Amino acid sequence: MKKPRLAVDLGPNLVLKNPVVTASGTFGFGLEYAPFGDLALLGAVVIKSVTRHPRRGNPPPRLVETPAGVLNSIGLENPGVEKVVKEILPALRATGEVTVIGSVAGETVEEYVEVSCRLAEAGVAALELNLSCPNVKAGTLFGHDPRLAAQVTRAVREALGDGFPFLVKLGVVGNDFLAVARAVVEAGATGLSLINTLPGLAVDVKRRKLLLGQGTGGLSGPAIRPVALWAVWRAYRELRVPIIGMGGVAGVEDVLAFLLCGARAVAVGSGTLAFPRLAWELVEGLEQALAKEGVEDVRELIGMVAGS
Amino acid sequence: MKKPRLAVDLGPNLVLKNPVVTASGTFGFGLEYAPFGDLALLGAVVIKSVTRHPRRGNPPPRLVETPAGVLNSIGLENPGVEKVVKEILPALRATGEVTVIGSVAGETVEEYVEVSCRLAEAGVAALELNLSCPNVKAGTLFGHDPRLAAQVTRAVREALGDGFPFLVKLGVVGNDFLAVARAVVEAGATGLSLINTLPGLAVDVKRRKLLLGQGTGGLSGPAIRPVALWAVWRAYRELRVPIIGMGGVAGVEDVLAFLLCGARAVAVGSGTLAFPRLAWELVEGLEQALAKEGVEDVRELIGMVAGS
Amino acid sequence: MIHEAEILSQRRLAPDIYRLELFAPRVAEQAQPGQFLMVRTSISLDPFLRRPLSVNAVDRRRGAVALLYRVVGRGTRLLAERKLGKRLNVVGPLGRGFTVPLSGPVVLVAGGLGIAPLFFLAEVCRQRGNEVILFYGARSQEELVLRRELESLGIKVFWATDDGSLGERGTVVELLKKKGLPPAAPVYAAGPPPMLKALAAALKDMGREAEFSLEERMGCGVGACRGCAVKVREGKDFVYRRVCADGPVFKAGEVVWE
Amino acid sequence: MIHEAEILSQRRLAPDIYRLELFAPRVAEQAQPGQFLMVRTSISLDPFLRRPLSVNAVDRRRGAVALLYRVVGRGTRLLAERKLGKRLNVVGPLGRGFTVPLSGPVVLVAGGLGIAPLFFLAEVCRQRGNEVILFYGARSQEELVLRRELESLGIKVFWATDDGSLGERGTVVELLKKKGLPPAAPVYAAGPPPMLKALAAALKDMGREAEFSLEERMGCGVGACRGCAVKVREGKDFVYRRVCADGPVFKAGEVVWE
Ligand SMILES: Cc1cc2nc3c(=O)[nH]c(=O)nc-3n(C[C@H](O)[C@H](O)[C@H](O)COP(=O)(O)OP(=O)(O)OC[C@H]3O[C@@H](n4cnc5c(N)ncnc54)[C@H](O)[C@@H]3O)c2cc1C
Ligand SMILES: Cc1cc2nc3c(=O)[nH]c(=O)nc-3n(C[C@H](O)[C@H](O)[C@H](O)COP(=O)(O)OP(=O)(O)OC[C@H]3O[C@@H](n4cnc5c(N)ncnc54)[C@H](O)[C@@H]3O)c2cc1C
Ligand SMILES: Cc1cc2nc3c(=O)[nH]c(=O)nc-3n(C[C@H](O)[C@H](O)[C@H](O)COP(=O)(O)O)c2cc1C
Ligand SMILES: Cc1cc2nc3c(=O)[nH]c(=O)nc-3n(C[C@H](O)[C@H](O)[C@H](O)COP(=O)(O)O)c2cc1C
Ligand code: FES
Ligand code: FES
Repeated sequence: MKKPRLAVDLGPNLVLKNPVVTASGTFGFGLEYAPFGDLALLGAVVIKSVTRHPRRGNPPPRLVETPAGVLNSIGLENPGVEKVVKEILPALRATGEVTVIGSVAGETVEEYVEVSCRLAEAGVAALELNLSCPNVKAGTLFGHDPRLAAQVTRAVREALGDGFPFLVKLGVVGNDFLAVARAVVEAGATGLSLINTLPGLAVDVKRRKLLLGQGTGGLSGPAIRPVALWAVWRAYRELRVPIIGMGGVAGVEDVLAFLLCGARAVAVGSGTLAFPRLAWELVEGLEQALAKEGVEDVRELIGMVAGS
Repeated sequence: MKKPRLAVDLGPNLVLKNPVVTASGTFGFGLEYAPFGDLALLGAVVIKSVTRHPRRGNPPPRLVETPAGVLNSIGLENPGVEKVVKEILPALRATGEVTVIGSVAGETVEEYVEVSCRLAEAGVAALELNLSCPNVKAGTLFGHDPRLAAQVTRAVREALGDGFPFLVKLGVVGNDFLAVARAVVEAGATGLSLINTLPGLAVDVKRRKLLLGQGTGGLSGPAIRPVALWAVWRAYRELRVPIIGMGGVAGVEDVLAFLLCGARAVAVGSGTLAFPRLAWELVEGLEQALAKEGVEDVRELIGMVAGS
Repeated sequence: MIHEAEILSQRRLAPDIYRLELFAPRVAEQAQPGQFLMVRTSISLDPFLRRPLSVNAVDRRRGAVALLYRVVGRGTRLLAERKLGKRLNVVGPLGRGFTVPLSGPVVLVAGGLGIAPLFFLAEVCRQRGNEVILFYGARSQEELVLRRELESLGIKVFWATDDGSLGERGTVVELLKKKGLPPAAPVYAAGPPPMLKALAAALKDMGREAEFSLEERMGCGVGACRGCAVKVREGKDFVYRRVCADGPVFKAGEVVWE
Repeated sequence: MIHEAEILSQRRLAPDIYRLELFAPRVAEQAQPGQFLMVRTSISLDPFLRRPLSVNAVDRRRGAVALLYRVVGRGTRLLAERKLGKRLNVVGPLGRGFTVPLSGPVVLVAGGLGIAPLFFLAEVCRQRGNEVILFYGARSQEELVLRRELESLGIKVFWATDDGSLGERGTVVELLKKKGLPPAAPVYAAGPPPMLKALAAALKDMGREAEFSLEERMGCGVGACRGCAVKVREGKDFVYRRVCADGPVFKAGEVVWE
C-alpha cells in the first residue's frame, strides 16, 4: 500500500508535514510533552498564548470538569515574550526539527504588533492571533468587533510584511463571528483558527458561589465538538480560507470530520489532557485511515463533506 | 420541618407553583408524558413551538447523540395553531389543572402575532416567542438582529395588550445576545428564556456527508450546561428581568445552579429524553434540598450566586 | 412505565450478539410482539440517550423479559458489560406492535438482528395456533442465533447466509423469492434497511402487503420529541411519522424508501 | 510514562475507601514518595479528565503499585467498580516528591486520605533507617486504614479520631500540639486543606518548617495546562505554582492559604 501524503499548506508560506497540530494552551510550550513523543513528528506545535509582559494568571480553581468537557480560566499565564524568545523557543528547537506556531495575546493593538514581531523574528513558522480569550478582561474585546479585529489584523500584517503567515483565532459565542472572520481576512489574515472555548461557568451550589476562582471560564472538549464543526463548515463555505479547526478532537474520526468540513489542519486541545499521546496517535491513525480508504493525499478530503 | 415555599413569579401576571417547567420541543404537547406523572404538579408545561400552518419538519435523521449531548434538527414539526387550539390544548386541560405556556415560532412578524393571539385566546398562561430555532431557514433571523427582535416583540406586545406575560427565547451563538435581550425587554417582553440549542453539526465520515438530514442542527444536553449558566448569569446581571433558564439540566444541583445564577424558573429539556420522570423528580428533589438547607422560600436563591 | 429491572442472565450467543434477561413482570405482562424498551446503558452522562431494543421474548410466569442485541457502539458495549444481579433502567413496553390474524399461516422474514422482535412474534403466533413460516438470514451460520429455540417452536424455518455456511447462500429476500409465499398469508419483517427495501420491492412485485418493523435514531421513545421521523406516503404527497409512537411497525407499502 | 496496568487486586478498606494494586513495574521502579499517577477512570468521554492519585506503596519485586482512594465522586466511583484482571490506563509517576534527610527522625502528619502518600514515605524512611513518628487522624476508627501495615513498619503512631473511637478524640493537629515534636525532625504532611492550614499555623508558632503535599483540580498533570495553580509567596508578592509539576510537595511556609 502506498503511503498517503499527509502534508498540507496553510497559505503560500506555511507547509505542515501533516495536519495534526496542538491547540494553544493545552500543550504548554511543547517541552512539557517532549517526554511523550517526538515533537518534530507533529504538524506543528502551537504554543501557549504569549503577552508582552509575564502574566501570572487567574486565581484558583482554574479548571473544572463538566459533562464531556473542561471549563478553564487560566487567564493567559505565561512568562512574557522576552523569556519565551530567549529561553523557551531555543529549548524547544533543541529537541529537534519542530514546526512552531506562536500564539499572541494582548490588550492593545501595539501589544499584538510587538509580540507578533518578536516571535516572528525568533523564527516561528507562523502566528496565531488570539482575539478570543474569554478569561481575561480585554480577551474578547477585539474578537467581538469586526472593526477592531480588522484594525489589529491590519497592524500586524503591516508590521510582519506581506508573506508571513498568520491566522486569527475566534470564538463563536456573543459575536457575529462570520462578520469578524470576514473582516480579518480582508484585513490581511492568512486564515482562521476556529474555535476558541465557549464562555461558561460552573456553580458551587453548596457555597452559593461561582466555582472558578475568576468566576467565568471557557468550555472545551468533546462537549463542544458539534459547535466547532459547524463553525468551521460555515466559515469554509463563506470564505474558503485556510482554517485550523479545533474543538473536542478525541479520535481519528474527529480529525477526518474537521477536514471534511473545510479545515486544512486540526488542533488537539483538551484531548491531550486526557490522552497525553493523542496528537501523535492521530498522526498515525490518520495515515492508517487514509491508506485504508485508498486516499492518496489528505488534501482530497478538505471541505469535501456533502450536504444533506 | 416546614415545607419550603416553591412558588415563583415570572412577572406580575404569571405565578408558577414551582420553578420546574418543561423545555419546548422536548416534552411534546405534554400529553405524551401524561403516562409518567401528573402534569399539574409541574411548574408549567411549555409546549412544542407552534406555527400558523402545520409543518411536517425536516428529513431524517433528525437526531444524533453527541458527547453528553443531543444534536437535533426536528425543523419545528407541529400540527399548526388551529389544531393545537382546537384539539390539543383542550385534551391537555382535560388531564387536570395544568399550567400551559405556549411557544410560538414564525417566519414573519404577522405570523408571530397571529399565533400568539390564537394561543393567548385559547387560555395559555403565558407565551414564549422562539426567536432562535437553528433548524429552519428563518429560525434565527429575528433572534440575531436587535432591531428585528424588538420589532416582533413590540408587535406581539401590542396585540396581546399590556398585562399578558410573554418571554423571548434566544440563542447565544453568532449574535450579540445581550444586545438582542436588551432590545426585546425594552420592546415589552416580560422576560427571557435562555438558552436555545447551540448550532452544531455531525459528520458521517464514512459517507463524507453531514449526518443530519437537514445538514446542521442544534446542540442541547449536559454538554452545553456551562454555557447556559453563563448566559443566564450575564443576562440577569445586566437586565434583572424574569428568566427561564435551561440547558443541560439533569439533576437538582443543576436546578439550584440556574436559580442561583438568576433564573426564576428552570426548564428541563433533553434530560427528559433520558429520564422521562425527570421534571417531577426535580420538583420533589428541589423541595427536599431546600428543606435540608433550611431555605424557606425558593425565591431566596434567585440570583444569589457570589462571584469569585 | 419505568422499571429498575434486575438482570437475570446475560449470554453471549455469537461474537457480537448477546441475550439479556430482565426481571420485569409488568413488561412481561403487557408487551406485544413488535414493541420495544428504551434502555439506559450507562450510569454517566455519556452516552446520554437511552437505546431502543425490541422485546425478544417474555416469560410471564417468571416475570422475565429477554432482549437480543448486537454490540455496534458504545451503548450496546456498555450493556454487554452489565453484570448479573445489577439493575437496568428500562422504559416500556413502547410502540405499536404487529397485527396478527386470529388464525391461518403467517410468514416472518428476519434479517440479522431482525430476529429480535420476530422471535417473540413467532412464539405468540404459535401459542395462538397460527402456522408460522420463518425466513431467516444472516451473514454466517454463527450469526443465525436462537436456532434451537426456533426449532423447538415447531415452525418451518428457511435459513440463508451470505457465506452459505448454513442454509441457502445469499440473502433472505432472494431465498424468499425462490421459495415463494403461501397464498394470502400475511408477511412480517424486520432487519436492516437495505434488506427491508429489497423485500418491499419483491413483495410489491408479488402484490403482497406486509408489516415491517423499522428503526430510526430515537430521542424520547414516547412520541414527544419528533426525532424518529420516517417518511410515509399520504396520497401523492408524504408525511413524517414517528417510529416510536406511530410504529415501529408500519405497512411496507406506505414507507417511502430513500 | 503511559501504562496499561493490570489490576492485581482491589480491596475495600472502609465504607468509602479502597486500595487498588496495579502491575506497573516501571512505575514501581521509579516512583518516589509524594509522586502521583494520573488515572483514567472511565472508558467513555464522561468523566473526561484523568484523576490524580498518590502512589501509596510500591513492591519492586512484584512490579506492583498500590493506590489508596476515597470514593468522592464519579471518577472514583467508576474506579471502585473496576474489576480484577482488567487494565487501567495510568500516566506517571509524576510530580516532585518529598525530600528526606539521610538519617534522623522524621515526623509525618496524615489527615484522612493524606495517609496515601505518607504511608509510602514511611516505608521508604524505614528502609533507609530514619526513625518515623506518625500522627494520623480521621473521622473515626474505621477510616484509620492500613493500621496493621503501619504497625508492622515499626514506627511510632499517634492516632486521632473526630469521634474518639480510636486514639485521641479531636484533630490530628490538636494531638500534635499536645504531644509536641522531637527537636529538629523534619515534618511531612498531607490531608484536607483545612487541616493543612491549621497545621501550617501550628508549625509556624513552633518555628518549624515542613513539606506539605497539596491537592488541586488537575488537567494535564504534567505542567502544561496551568490548571492546578497554588498561590506561593515570593518576597512581598506572590506567584502561582503548578501543583502537578512544581509540587505536589511544597514547603509549608511558602504556601499562601486563602
Ligand atoms: C424500535 C427499535 C428496536 C430495536 N431493536 C433492536 C434489537 O432488538 N436488537 C438490536 O441489536 N438492535 C435493535 N435496535 C437498534 C439499536 O437500538 C441500536 O443498535 C443501538 O441503539 C445502538 O446503540 P450503540 O450505542 O451501541 O451504538 P451507537 O454508538 O449509538 O451507534 C453505532 C453505530 O450505529 C449507528 N446507529 C445507531 N443507532 C442507529 C439507528 N437507530 N439508525 C441508524 N443508525 C444507527 C450509529 O450512527 C453508529 O454508526 C432497535 C432500534 C429501534 C429503533
Ligand atoms: C497530587 C494529588 C494526589 C492525590 N492523591 C489522592 C489519593 O491518593 N487518594 C485519594 O483518595 N485522593 C487523592 N487525591 C484527590 C483525588 O484526585 C480526588 O478525590 C479525585 O480526583 C476525585 O475524583 P471524582 O471523580 O471521584 O470526584 P469528582 O466528581 O471530580 O468530585 C467530587 C467532589 O470533590 C471535589 N473535587 C474533586 N477534585 C478536587 C480537587 N482536586 N480539589 C478540590 N476539590 C475537588 C469536586 O468539586 C466535588 O465536590 C489527590 C489529588 C491530587 C491533586
Ligand atoms: C486549559 C486550556 C488553556 C487554553 N489556553 C489557551 C490559550 O492560551 N490561547 C488560546 O488561543 N487558546 C487557549 N485554549 C483554547 C484551546 O486552544 C482550544 O481553542 C479550545 O480548547 C478548543 O479545543 P479543544 O476542545 O480540543 O480543547 C485553552 C484551552 C484549555 C482547555
Ligand atoms: C428534540 C428537541 C426539540 C426542540 N424543539 C424546540 C422547539 O420546538 N422550540 C424551542 O423553543 N426549543 C426547542 N428545543 C430547545 C429546547 O427547548 C432547549 O432550549 C434546549 O434543548 C436546551 O435545553 P436542554 O439542554 O435541557 O435540552 C428543542 C430541543 C430538543 C432537544
Ligand atoms: S423518539 Fe421522540 S418522537 Fe420518537
Ligand atoms: S494540571 Fe496541567 S499544569 Fe498542572
